[in-house]
Amino acid sequence: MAVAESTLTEREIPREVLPEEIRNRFFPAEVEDISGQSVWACMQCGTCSGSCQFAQEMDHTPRRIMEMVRTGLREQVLASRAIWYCASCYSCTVRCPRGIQVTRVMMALKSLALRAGHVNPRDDAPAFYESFLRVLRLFGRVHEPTLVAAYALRTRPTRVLGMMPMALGLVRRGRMAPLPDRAPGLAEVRRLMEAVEKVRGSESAGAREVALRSAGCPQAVRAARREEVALR
Amino acid sequence: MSRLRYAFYPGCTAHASARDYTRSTYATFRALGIELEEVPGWSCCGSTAVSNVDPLLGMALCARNLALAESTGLDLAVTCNACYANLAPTLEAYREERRVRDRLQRVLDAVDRHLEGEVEVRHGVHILTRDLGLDRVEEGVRRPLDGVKAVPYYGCLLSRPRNPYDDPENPTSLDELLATLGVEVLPFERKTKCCGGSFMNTKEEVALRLTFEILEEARERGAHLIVCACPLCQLNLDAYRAKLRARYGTYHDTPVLYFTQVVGLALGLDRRDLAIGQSFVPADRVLGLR
Amino acid sequence: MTGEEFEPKILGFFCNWCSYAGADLAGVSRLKYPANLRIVRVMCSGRVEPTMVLKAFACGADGVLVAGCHPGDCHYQQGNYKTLRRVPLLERTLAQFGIHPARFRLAWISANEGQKLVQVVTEMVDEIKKLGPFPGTRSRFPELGAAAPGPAERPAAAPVPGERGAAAPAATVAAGGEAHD
Amino acid sequence: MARIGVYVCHCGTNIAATVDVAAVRDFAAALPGVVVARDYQYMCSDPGQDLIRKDIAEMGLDRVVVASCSPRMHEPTFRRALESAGLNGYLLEMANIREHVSWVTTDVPAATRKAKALVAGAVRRVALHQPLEERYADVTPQALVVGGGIAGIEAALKIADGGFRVHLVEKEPSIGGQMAKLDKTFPTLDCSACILTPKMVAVAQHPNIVLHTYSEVERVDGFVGNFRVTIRHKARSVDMQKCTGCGTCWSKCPYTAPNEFDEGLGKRKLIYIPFPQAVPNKPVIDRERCVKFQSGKCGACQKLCPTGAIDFNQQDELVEENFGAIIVATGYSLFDPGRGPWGYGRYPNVLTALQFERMVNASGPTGGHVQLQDGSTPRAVAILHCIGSRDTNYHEYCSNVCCMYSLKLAHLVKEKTGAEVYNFYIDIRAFGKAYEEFYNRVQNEGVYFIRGKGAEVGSRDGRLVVRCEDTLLGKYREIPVDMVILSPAMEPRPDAARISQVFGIQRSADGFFLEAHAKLEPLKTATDGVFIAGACQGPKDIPYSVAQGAGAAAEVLRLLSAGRVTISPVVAQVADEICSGCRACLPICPYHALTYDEGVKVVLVNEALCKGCGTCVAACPSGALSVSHFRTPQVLAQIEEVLAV
Repeated sequence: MAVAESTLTEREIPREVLPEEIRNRFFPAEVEDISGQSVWACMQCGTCSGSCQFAQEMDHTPRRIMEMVRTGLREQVLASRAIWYCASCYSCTVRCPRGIQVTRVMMALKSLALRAGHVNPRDDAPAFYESFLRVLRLFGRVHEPTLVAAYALRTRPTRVLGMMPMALGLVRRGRMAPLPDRAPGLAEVRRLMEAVEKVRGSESAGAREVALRSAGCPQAVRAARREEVALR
Repeated sequence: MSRLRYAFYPGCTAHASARDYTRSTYATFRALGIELEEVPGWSCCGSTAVSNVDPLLGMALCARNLALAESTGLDLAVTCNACYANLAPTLEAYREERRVRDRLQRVLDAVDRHLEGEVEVRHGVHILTRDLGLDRVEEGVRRPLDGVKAVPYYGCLLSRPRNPYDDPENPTSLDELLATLGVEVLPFERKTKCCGGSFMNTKEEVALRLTFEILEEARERGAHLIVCACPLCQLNLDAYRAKLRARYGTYHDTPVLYFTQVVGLALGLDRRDLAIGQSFVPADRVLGLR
Repeated sequence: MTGEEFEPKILGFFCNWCSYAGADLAGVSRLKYPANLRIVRVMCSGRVEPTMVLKAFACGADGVLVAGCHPGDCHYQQGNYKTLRRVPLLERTLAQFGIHPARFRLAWISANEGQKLVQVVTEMVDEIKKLGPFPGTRSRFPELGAAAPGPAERPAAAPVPGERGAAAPAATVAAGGEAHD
Repeated sequence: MARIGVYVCHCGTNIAATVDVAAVRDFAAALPGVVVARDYQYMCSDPGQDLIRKDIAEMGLDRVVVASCSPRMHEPTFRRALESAGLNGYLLEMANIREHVSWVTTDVPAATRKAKALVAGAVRRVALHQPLEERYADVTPQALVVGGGIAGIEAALKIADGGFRVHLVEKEPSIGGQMAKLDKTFPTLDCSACILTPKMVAVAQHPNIVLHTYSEVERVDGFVGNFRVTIRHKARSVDMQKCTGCGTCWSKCPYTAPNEFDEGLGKRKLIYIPFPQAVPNKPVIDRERCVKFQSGKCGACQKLCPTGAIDFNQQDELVEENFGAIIVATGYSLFDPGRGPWGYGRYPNVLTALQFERMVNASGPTGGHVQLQDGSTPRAVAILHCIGSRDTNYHEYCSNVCCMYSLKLAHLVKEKTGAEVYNFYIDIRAFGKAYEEFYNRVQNEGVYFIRGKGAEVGSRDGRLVVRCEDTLLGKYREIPVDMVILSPAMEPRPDAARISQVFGIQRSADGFFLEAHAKLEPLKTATDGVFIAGACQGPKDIPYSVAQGAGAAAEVLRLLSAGRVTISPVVAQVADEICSGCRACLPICPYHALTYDEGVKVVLVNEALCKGCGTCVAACPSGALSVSHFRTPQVLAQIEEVLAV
């Protein structure tokens, strides 16, 4: 095979230097605060990726995601496809030689991605999780048909047709609950949800600042304040 | 004989798509002298979804359920792997991680609930194999299932992230339980591999690949039956055989039952009480019931 | 003592072979812990006499820590077993003197447990700060702001003197807790 | 009134950084009895010690306090300084203001105040010190080496060559340890047996070495220079004098069992020598399995033995010996990878590195042929580094040698089979002499080095498959291979707990034996006269073990050639006039140093046996007992002063 003669001119040869200024030094501390895990302990050995049944679908392997978190590539991580291919099966958590619960880091990243609005259009998982939460808020317990309906509306209404054979199969076997089962403590569950928002809202700035100061990056503390103002 | 009593956490699918699991659980446990009292006012545990939207909310829902169970003074029995993998790690984090405890206490205070951390969470498999004990199960066996070849399917969330009895890499509780019933338990490499869970709704081709690999190994091993312990795994393995044939060209006719159904059969309980026949792939021929 | 915040003085009897070496390891590892501990070296925790512990309290100690090898590790084979036996009796005596149980603690600290020393000292300082200064006798260097005398401390759990068979105070917080470590 | 000199050390910045040394010096100067107080950069240096010597001479000091580092570090140094100036070394007290103050405190005022307190205590205490004369004990001119691996062998040979008698105790039927199992050694690819067996033979033939094989140390009493040791000779059921090692018995024995030496790969008879070059090459009967012992039948070996050496009634034998010094060199054992996700014990053809060493060894079960269980030659072999090492779930430490022997095994597989070889590593640690060059050489032999830990071993289409991430490509990979070799962590021996209690030595957090000082005293232990060498102190390769073996031998030769050892003069004394003969103290002493004299009706102290722990002193109801250098008044004085500041 003749080697294609390079036609790129000097100017077009892509220079690949990581732009240091895009690094968000507050990002690792933010992930640590939510997940309770230290991303700094990772030695990049790849055991998590090697244990992950979904690594082959991911644009970045779990190991590389950890390195991107540490480096502070917040946008790239939160916009990545990889985190939505984590099914929380805990294989990585059990085997990580540094004892990092990688699954909880991934959960933290997904929650940050949703809150930051970085949602990959081609991926239905975010829509499914948010529909799940909406049904939960509605009844306190998840009613499967309502969930499927809400999820279909948020993604592709035609999906309901695809689910029909399954639904009929369940009905025929008496495994379809027609009416939702409202949790007796529904009001309390809703108050709980608000309380969670308040707890995270009130102390998160403080905790993040403490976490950041312990992480020793003053400009990250300033970034946290800017971030806080933006979110409110 | 001290009677075993537990607060029972049914989970959202208990009275819906997993009605057969709940029915067989009550029947089998009652036959073994184990009492289950549903936790009053329980709510959804967040399954594999809520923690991805907000990990703190995921733990808060579980903390409330744990507090409800603790107030009954009984240990908490769970039969769904996903619920178990939310409730047990939340309890452990509540006991061991100061930051988690502080936040959850503030959330529980807001709904005037209190969690001491005394309650223990037990999966149904371990209630039978450890709390009750295999010998007591063996005493109850009336119709040993000799000749039935089965593979135990733990799924990813029974032995992981951690449970007090099984080695995460090579759990044995389900194997031992089935062996006690006279079942010929075949080695099963994928017994803790993930079945895709909620990906069946959001990334179907991935979940189908995983369920196919599991069903394919079961077929190669010559298993008559797959025994599982989670409604999510059961549905994924049982309900999509047509789609699997469309995609991979082979139809797997290996039925998937819950361990409570199989134990119930060995105890001589009636097929209807164990809701056998409500699975998509019929199990009667394999169990010699027709 | 410049700051007005109460800084308790804790006297430590440390056995030369394990606990003193453990304290050295904490130093070599640059672990930080409150400066309230003053260590007196003894060859074995078995050398510590009850009179020495009482002397410490009499001389203004707010807390006393006896640290020795883990049972089975003693350089003299059985020295720490004797300490293990003496401590419950000593605790009962201290209680009868009206000394709160949290002020006396026995800890097994081996030569590689620098981290444990840090934890034990930090716990003791926190607990004793809550209790406040021990109203022992006046110190010989008043100008350096030693502990001022105060009313005899009446810990809630301490039995009324003269009570026969007073069991060791229920709230045996950490004191002796280490005994069956 | 005492004339005390106080010397406060800066220790460069180690103390001066957080302790106001000048303030401590001035505070000390004002203390009662202090005639001079100085501070200096490095008190332990010669100029520092000269300060003390000069002041003793010129100012007639009779007591010295040095406020510096831990007495465990430099008390001997300053004692010698006092003695060289004509002052008894025990008229010294040290205040540990470095490890116990400056290094553990950040707040300067608090650290300075704590330093002042310790100095005040030391000054008040030193005033009550009395001169003490070092005691000497004769050293039994004989050493004990426990463990017949390469470290133990090296130590025994060096001591024996030094002209002293050595007893070498080995638990297995033959010496050689784990090294005897190896095929080649890195980085020179010397054949392990070729460099080890000569040393083993030298041990067997050395006039100064008494070899106890198939034996264990049961009990150790006494102290440095005078250890009394009980050794158990486990019954071999073979009379060592009569047996000529002709081999008739083990060739004729009709029964076999898995050979532990071959790590379970090969078989051995029930009367056996572990490997051909065994030293001594005399067999032992496996009584648990031998049919004669189980059911009384067979006994073929006894009938066929030309010299009648087989003796089924032989019993364990206890031997007592005196030793001046002991070297513990009991080696390591391998982590069992069966618990992990690497398929060990689940799939055939998944071996540990030691099992593969036996397979590739010419005297091994397969005669050196690298083959699968079905006898065929593998086309692709995977070698997984860090199995159980650098892993908080198993062992957090790095086992030091696995990278290098994994490179060696890669070379051997390439050389013997030409198969594709994949090494799964996190970091290649080739730190020693000629190690990196060896790594370079193995790379050039076309071995695939995949930077990513082997996460899981599964099976697919009848072959093994290693699942990992190739982190340099950032890709998940499933590499099909025929054989997997696991490089497991080096672990302490299963009986390490018992050994540490028998010899009175401690274990560090990772379970290996604890050296006196990690950097400066790697071979000494906290117990004088007991030394450690080789992998029992931590994972290490052969050159490192040999160096430690020789080093420990030097420590022993120092003791034995000195002929006597200084023993601490700190012993108990009894004040006859006070002792009421209540004998409360007698059961306290583990060394039986206290005896009751019926005639005089008082207790007597045997100063040779007393170790000076002082436990009896604390128990004496009438205060008749006291222990020099830690007398109650001295300690009470220190307590009072330390709390006064």
